[in-house]
Amino acid sequence: MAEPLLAISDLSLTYETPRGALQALDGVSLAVEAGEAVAVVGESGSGKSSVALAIMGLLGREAMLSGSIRFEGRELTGLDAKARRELRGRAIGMVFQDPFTSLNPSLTIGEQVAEPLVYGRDLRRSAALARAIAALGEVGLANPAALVTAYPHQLSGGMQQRVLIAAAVIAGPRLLVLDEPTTALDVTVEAQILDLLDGLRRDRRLGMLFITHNLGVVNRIADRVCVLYAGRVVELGSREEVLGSPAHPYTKGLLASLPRLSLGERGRRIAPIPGRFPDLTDPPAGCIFAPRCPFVEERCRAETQPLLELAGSRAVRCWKSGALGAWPAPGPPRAATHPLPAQGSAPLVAAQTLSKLYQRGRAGGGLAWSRRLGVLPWPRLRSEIVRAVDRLSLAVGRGEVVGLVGESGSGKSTLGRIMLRLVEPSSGRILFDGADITALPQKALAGLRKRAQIIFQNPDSSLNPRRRVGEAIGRAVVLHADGRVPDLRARVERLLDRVGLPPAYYDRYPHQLSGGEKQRVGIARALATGPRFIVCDEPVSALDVSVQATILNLLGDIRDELGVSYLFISHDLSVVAHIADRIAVMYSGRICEMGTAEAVLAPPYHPYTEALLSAAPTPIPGAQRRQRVRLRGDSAPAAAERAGCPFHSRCPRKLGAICETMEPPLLEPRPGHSIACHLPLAELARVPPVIPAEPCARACGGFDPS
Amino acid sequence: MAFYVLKRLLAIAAILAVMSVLIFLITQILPGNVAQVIAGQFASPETVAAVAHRLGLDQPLLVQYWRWASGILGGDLGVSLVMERPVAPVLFHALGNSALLAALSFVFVVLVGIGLGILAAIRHGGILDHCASIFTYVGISVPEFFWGIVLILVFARYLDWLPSGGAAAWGEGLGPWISHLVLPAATLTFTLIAHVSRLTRSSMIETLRSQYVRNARAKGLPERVVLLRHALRNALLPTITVLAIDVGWLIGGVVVVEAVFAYPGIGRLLIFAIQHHDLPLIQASILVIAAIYCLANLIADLLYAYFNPKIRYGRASA
Amino acid sequence: ALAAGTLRVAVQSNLNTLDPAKAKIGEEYIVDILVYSGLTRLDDQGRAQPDLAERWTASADQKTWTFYLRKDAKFHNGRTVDAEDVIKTVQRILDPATGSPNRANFQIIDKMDAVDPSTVRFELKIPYAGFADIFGDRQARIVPRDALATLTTHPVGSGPFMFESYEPGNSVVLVKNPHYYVPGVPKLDKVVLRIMPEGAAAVSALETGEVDLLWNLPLESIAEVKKNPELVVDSVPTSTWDGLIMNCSQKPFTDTRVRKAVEMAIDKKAMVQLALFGNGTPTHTMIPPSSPFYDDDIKIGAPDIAGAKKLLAEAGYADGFDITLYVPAGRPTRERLGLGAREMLKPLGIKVAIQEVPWDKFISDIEGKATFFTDGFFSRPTIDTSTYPFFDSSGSWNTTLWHYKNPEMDKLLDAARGARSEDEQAKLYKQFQVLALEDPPGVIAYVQNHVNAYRKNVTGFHSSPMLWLDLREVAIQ
Amino acid sequence: MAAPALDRAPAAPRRRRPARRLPAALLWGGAIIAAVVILIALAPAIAPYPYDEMNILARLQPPSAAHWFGTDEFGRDVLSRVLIGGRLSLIMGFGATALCLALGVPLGLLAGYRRGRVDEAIMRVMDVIMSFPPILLGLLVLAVGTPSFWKAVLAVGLVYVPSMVRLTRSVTLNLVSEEFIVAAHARGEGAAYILFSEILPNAWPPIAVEASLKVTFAILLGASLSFLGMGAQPPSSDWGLMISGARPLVNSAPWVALAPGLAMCLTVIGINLLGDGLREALDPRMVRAHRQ
Ligand SMILES: Nc1ncnc2c1ncn2[C@@H]1O[C@H](COP(=O)(O)OP(=O)(O)OP(=O)(O)O)[C@@H](O)[C@H]1O
Ligand SMILES: Nc1ncnc2c1ncn2[C@@H]1O[C@H](COP(=O)(O)OP(=O)(O)OP(=O)(O)O)[C@@H](O)[C@H]1O
Ligand SMILES: [Mg+2]
Ligand SMILES: [Mg+2]
Repeated sequence: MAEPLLAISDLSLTYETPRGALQALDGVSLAVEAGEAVAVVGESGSGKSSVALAIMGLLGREAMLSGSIRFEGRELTGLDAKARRELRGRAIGMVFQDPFTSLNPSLTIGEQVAEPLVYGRDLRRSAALARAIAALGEVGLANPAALVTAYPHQLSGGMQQRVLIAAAVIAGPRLLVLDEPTTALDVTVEAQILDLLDGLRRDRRLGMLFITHNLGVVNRIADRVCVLYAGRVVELGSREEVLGSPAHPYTKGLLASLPRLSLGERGRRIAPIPGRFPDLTDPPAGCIFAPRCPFVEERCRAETQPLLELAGSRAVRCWKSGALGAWPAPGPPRAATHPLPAQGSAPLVAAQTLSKLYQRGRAGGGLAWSRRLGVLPWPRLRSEIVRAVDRLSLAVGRGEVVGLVGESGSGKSTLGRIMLRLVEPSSGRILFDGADITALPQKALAGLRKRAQIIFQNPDSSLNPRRRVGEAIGRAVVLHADGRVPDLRARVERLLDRVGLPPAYYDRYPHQLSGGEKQRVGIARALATGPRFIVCDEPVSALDVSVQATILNLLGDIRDELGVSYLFISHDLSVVAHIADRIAVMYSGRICEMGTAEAVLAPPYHPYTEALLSAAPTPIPGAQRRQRVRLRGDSAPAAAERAGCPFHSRCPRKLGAICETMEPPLLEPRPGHSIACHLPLAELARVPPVIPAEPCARACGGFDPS
Repeated sequence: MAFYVLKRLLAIAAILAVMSVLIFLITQILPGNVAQVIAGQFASPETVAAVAHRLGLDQPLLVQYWRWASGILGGDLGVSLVMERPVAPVLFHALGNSALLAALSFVFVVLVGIGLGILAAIRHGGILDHCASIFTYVGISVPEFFWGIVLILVFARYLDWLPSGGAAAWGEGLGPWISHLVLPAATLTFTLIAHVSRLTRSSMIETLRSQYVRNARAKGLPERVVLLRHALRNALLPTITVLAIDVGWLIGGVVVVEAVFAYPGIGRLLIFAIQHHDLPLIQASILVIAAIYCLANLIADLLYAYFNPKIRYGRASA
Repeated sequence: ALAAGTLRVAVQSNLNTLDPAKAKIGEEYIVDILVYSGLTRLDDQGRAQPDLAERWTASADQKTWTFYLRKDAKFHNGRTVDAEDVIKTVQRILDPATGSPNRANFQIIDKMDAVDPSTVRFELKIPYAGFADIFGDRQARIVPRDALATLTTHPVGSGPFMFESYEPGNSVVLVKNPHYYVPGVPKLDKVVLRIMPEGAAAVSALETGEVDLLWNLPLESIAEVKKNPELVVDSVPTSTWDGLIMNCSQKPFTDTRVRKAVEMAIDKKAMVQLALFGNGTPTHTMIPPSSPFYDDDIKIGAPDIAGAKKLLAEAGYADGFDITLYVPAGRPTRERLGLGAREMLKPLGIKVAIQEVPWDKFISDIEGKATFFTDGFFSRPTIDTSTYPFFDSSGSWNTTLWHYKNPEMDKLLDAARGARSEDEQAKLYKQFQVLALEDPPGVIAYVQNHVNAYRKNVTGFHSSPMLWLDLREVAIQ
Repeated sequence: MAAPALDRAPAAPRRRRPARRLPAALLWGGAIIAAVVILIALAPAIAPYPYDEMNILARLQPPSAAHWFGTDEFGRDVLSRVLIGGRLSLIMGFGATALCLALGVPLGLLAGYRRGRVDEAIMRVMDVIMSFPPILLGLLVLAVGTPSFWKAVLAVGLVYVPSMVRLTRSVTLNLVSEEFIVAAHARGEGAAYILFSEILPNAWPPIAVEASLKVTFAILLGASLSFLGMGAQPPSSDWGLMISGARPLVNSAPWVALAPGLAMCLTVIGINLLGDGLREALDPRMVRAHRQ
């Protein structure tokens, strides 16, 4: 057999850390053929990036590598710096996760794309720039000639990621290493990038090592899949094999942790992988997954597991992989102690024609004179107005979960914060429990603060790093108690218990917690005032799937038990579909579709909803999927004054001038379901459903290995 | 961009106007009295009064301020009360000298400070890094007048390479000029370098850890290009602000070094003015120094914008 | 790269003004003496010698003085110096708005007139024997009446050197006056005064030959410079004195015994070492030991602590007292004097706290107002101008210094002023010294030496007790 | 009401939390400063001679067993003077820095937190102050009334307020958008609490570094003011004044300047190490960087 393009064998990597040697990779072997896409998946910390950096030779001095990495038959480990550099870009290209930080903010796009040619291929600058323009065109960027003089911050995330891809492939590499290239992007943009990569792979016969934690993305792009856990390959096989009939308990767990974009799933608890990622400076003996494995036996704890070759190219690191049952179901949903209120009763919180305008300096400047103190002419720079929220109305009923989805920058967070009066609206009214709180002075908001709380996306920035967990939660209790709280500690410990943390966490600092634990503290903090309403601003977006599942379960339980209402913000439709009673789809400050979850997930769709649904990746191989709806451009144009439908510039079903000039009417296919669109209802209703009508039965519990 | 500059210039004008009032008030509060200084230790009150009258110091404050301010607006900086010569030529001569000294020191600081900072960052944690820190610590830990004397002793007295002080006359040519500037500039460099090099070091370390530097390496760029083109550009941003403050200081705040090296700069002139209560001279010099400081900051902000395209036009929200 | 006949002189301080009538510091006097001439010139013994005035006569009652100008003296602008210039000069000094420190000396003039272009006559209000001497003083330089407007920016005089340029803070450049009325003088083509405030830098400049002459060598460096064979150190005793001023109108110094006790406790010999590094001479009053009027009979011995204690006890201060001694900032000698006094007064139980005060504030708030401070004065040209203003109860400087009132002293000084013969004058000034020690207004500790250093190739230079820098005979090899 | 066991976070892992290693810089800096402070505090007891005792016969003696650092031009023991004089230098350094922290940090917090007009007003005033060169500002402050050491401390402290305000403001600006601040708002915390209990503790690391530099600069600016005749009053002396006074002797009796110079060097290095170390120790992210 010919030597594969990339062959990694028995790669081990340890990092020197202040706490001792950290075994990040342990005996990793995998191969990539030319023209083949191999996905590496695993949760955070499993060593995915380390593999990529080892291939590129970009590991720091603290890393110690053993084993072999062969590229086109040539050994890469031990190459000197110069030889390595010559391979980078020209033979092996790499694209990093975060386009926002991977481009140099102070160099133009053109220079950054052309660079590998100038310094690697000794091309003249002008020639390299011409090639850069061509390359930018190839990755699907409109008007590449104008782009070369732009700076990164003038581009949207999707465009930046394309630029990075263009720069990675411009010097003609044979292998492309992609480290979570779409994680930071919106689903619609992600889908575009995936299409682009797929095209490149086919056109250039590129080998691709595609790193991701998103099994849906794997399903869309990979030929073969390598599942990594704690630095060990636990399962290796073709996409259909691994996703369709996972052999390793860890893979099963990953798949079971995913909330599904299907109706039958709603309200069910998800089955996450229990336990927590091992400390790699002190890994457990035996099978490294044993402490979290529901199928564990004595033998698992005693013996380290070798990678067992199965049929074909398949391999799995579990001695009893052939005899595993389904991933255990999490049990039936709890009976809600607070039943859902009847539709039509007075909502708890209501936003009425809310707007929020932000001023932003306008590129290109411009000067306007205003008068200060009546006479003094005062120059000020012209700025453009961003309508973060635009005449939007939304109500959240008692005990109801309203999901809010939309792409980045559509104004979701702003809306959530306005409803808590954390951001002052520019116009409109907010009613809380029937009372108008729009104009209340901050001092008079104590009542609202007690009854309405917020949970944030970023577990790192949402806790004060210098404050013990107990203090952070206790402060909220104290603030809203009348007088002293004698049993403060006990109350905080009860709250900790409510979110599933042991009382000892009272004395911990945030940096001593894992991401999921921090999020639990954030939830406990929000619960401390006994709120009726919580704005959940992307509470699970930053978490690994299995942690995400536990948090979703927790939030569901809390709702059922306490009857709290949520405004649940997320860009991930499957998450929203899982937890929300009603869903509002937001685009550029406006709501384009709203209704019960069932109604929104089924036709008729607003064209944007349809696009979102069709772009959402699902991990079910071979599932019947409609062709993806392609949007033009990749972000909403930020026009200062706009008329008509905000979506018209990207809408694939744009009718014509009417969409640009006329505000779309509200269609009501059924009571409580509204769509803002010029297209007639009948037309919208003709669209076939995006999600298979019959939810995949196997998705509910687990997978049979049959 | 042009409008931004215009706006900033207007703001500077406003600051200077406020300062002119402030300076005027401060100089009035200052104890002591120029008439007394001029008339001397043992002048009779009658003499002092007569001198004050001759200088117009007995007029109401508002009148004095108006006379002074209108003069300045008309481009007339007034006449030094003590030296009895027009302020403008004296001031601008001194300013010219200061600017030269500042320019040379600035070049030294930029070259050595930034260079050291980069080296220390690249060899972060190594011997070179520690040496650079020690060097900078020692530089800032002893007053500049001490270094001044030491440099004079070594380079002027024992080695006799450079003059001990003073400034060359305008007509003597470049060589003497530079030679007079080297020692004071080196002294200033010594005391300024710590700030610049440590800042450069830390921001360089941070930049070298950034994603885009890693990305540049992944593109196969030579290390030199990665360092200079990708990292340095961004790492210099915080340094620029500090350098602007240093420029302001170099122009007006180097009194001590000017005194040690007998260098006729604006700092010494101002001290002279303060000590003799020469109001027009104090006022004009402080105003000029403040103007330069503000301009230096403006330039720094523009440079900042140049190196950081993100804020190129975007300062409007302030 | 300078011309052979150029002398480069380092001086310490910036010049405030180029107007001779307003000159107050040594560096300004240097320019005065080089650019201007006076009617008379004082020799090293302080006696008036002819300069612009060829000769002069006084009436028998010493009240009418006539000066005859030489006819070949020209200002640098080419105009002959005449009697009107002299009158204008004196009028300027007398105008209070000019603020000349010399005004007091000329206030004895009643009338003056130009008899002819080269003769000028003064009528005095009182008989004054030293009238010709005060024309040798530093502010009494004759200025051209038609160039007064530019005196401060471009001085024009009739002296041996012509002003060329002044860059404040840096240098003064003077060039030879080819039409100077003394033939063969000056020898130098050019004089550059470099302003170098930092002593160590100035010494280094002298050692490396960047300057040829260092005026007023810092005392700390004298010993070191003497070791250098390339350099000559030239020292001359002066009557420039430093002292501890006790305000006689404020407690505790209202009591003569307290002042006397302080005087007795100060070890003047040690003080010369301490403050001047030995470059000076202890003295009783401002009359220096080099003066013919000095009283050698009063010995300066060791301090008398026991006697001083007794006096203090009599005055009611057996345990001493606490007091603040103000010293001017930037005058290291006077600061050392203060520190020395602080130590020497300890045995008496007087606890001295030292407070430095910036010079301008020292002038306005301390002199004549504080209880206890250090001060000092340049040599005055005549014995009368150095004593009378300080000790006479109506003396112009007494009231801005120590508020001393002793009727006996007043009588003595008036008598000395009008004395007809030198012998009589000498006798009276000896009595003055005894009295000044009996009832001291302060402690005049020493008179300083004036020390210059120059390079071997400078010839014809000698230091002047007046601190002047007389460069007329100086040449450079 | 407990959630099913599966959802539970694992019990707290063994309390084998890695002992936070103190940064070496902190230890070294702390040790140096502690030594300096102790020596100086004990100076009256351990100084071999009274700091103001003169001995004309023993003036300008080179270092010897009797006088470890020689004697000065008054015959005073240099070592004793350095020990005693250190007190003023340290008071100048730490006092002025304390003052500039006390004024600058609250102003900066306020400007960064309130933004808008308050910010504009504060920053414009700071601009005006900043556009005076520090030494002149010091001189101007000192020129009002008689100079004294405490006024010099005050003047030096004031000089450095604007830069402290700037720094604090920019740190605050970064912090106010953090989500934990929004959370504090959402709980209804008052501005004072948010500023001093939420923002300030997180703003400390850069402020600590800046403050350590300020201590150095304050000592030096104090020395320059002394050089120009305002500051400590003789015979007491701070290090700057001692060096300044010894300038004419640098060639003939270098030890007089050397001893205070060394003391100053040591202190400054100690302070800067301490500052660097503090930043490291105070920054929880330094620990967080190594994920569990
Ligand atoms: N430079 C380093 N020094 C020490 N430990 C490191 C270093 N880089 C990574 N690690 C550790 O090595 C392990 C694997 O890291 P790696 O970044 O490869 O994981 P990953 O799978 O890419 O995670 P993520 O999904 O969060 O990017 C982690 O436990 C991480 O903490
Ligand atoms: N303080 C602000 N000043 C100016 N513009 C702002 C501000 N906050 C938000 N915006 C703008 O308002 C719009 C909506 O922002 P918002 O954060 O509400 O979006 P989002 O839907 O939550 O996005 P994401 O998914 O990225 O969190 C964006 O265009 C954003 O740039
Ligand atoms: Mg990674
Ligand atoms: Mg958001």
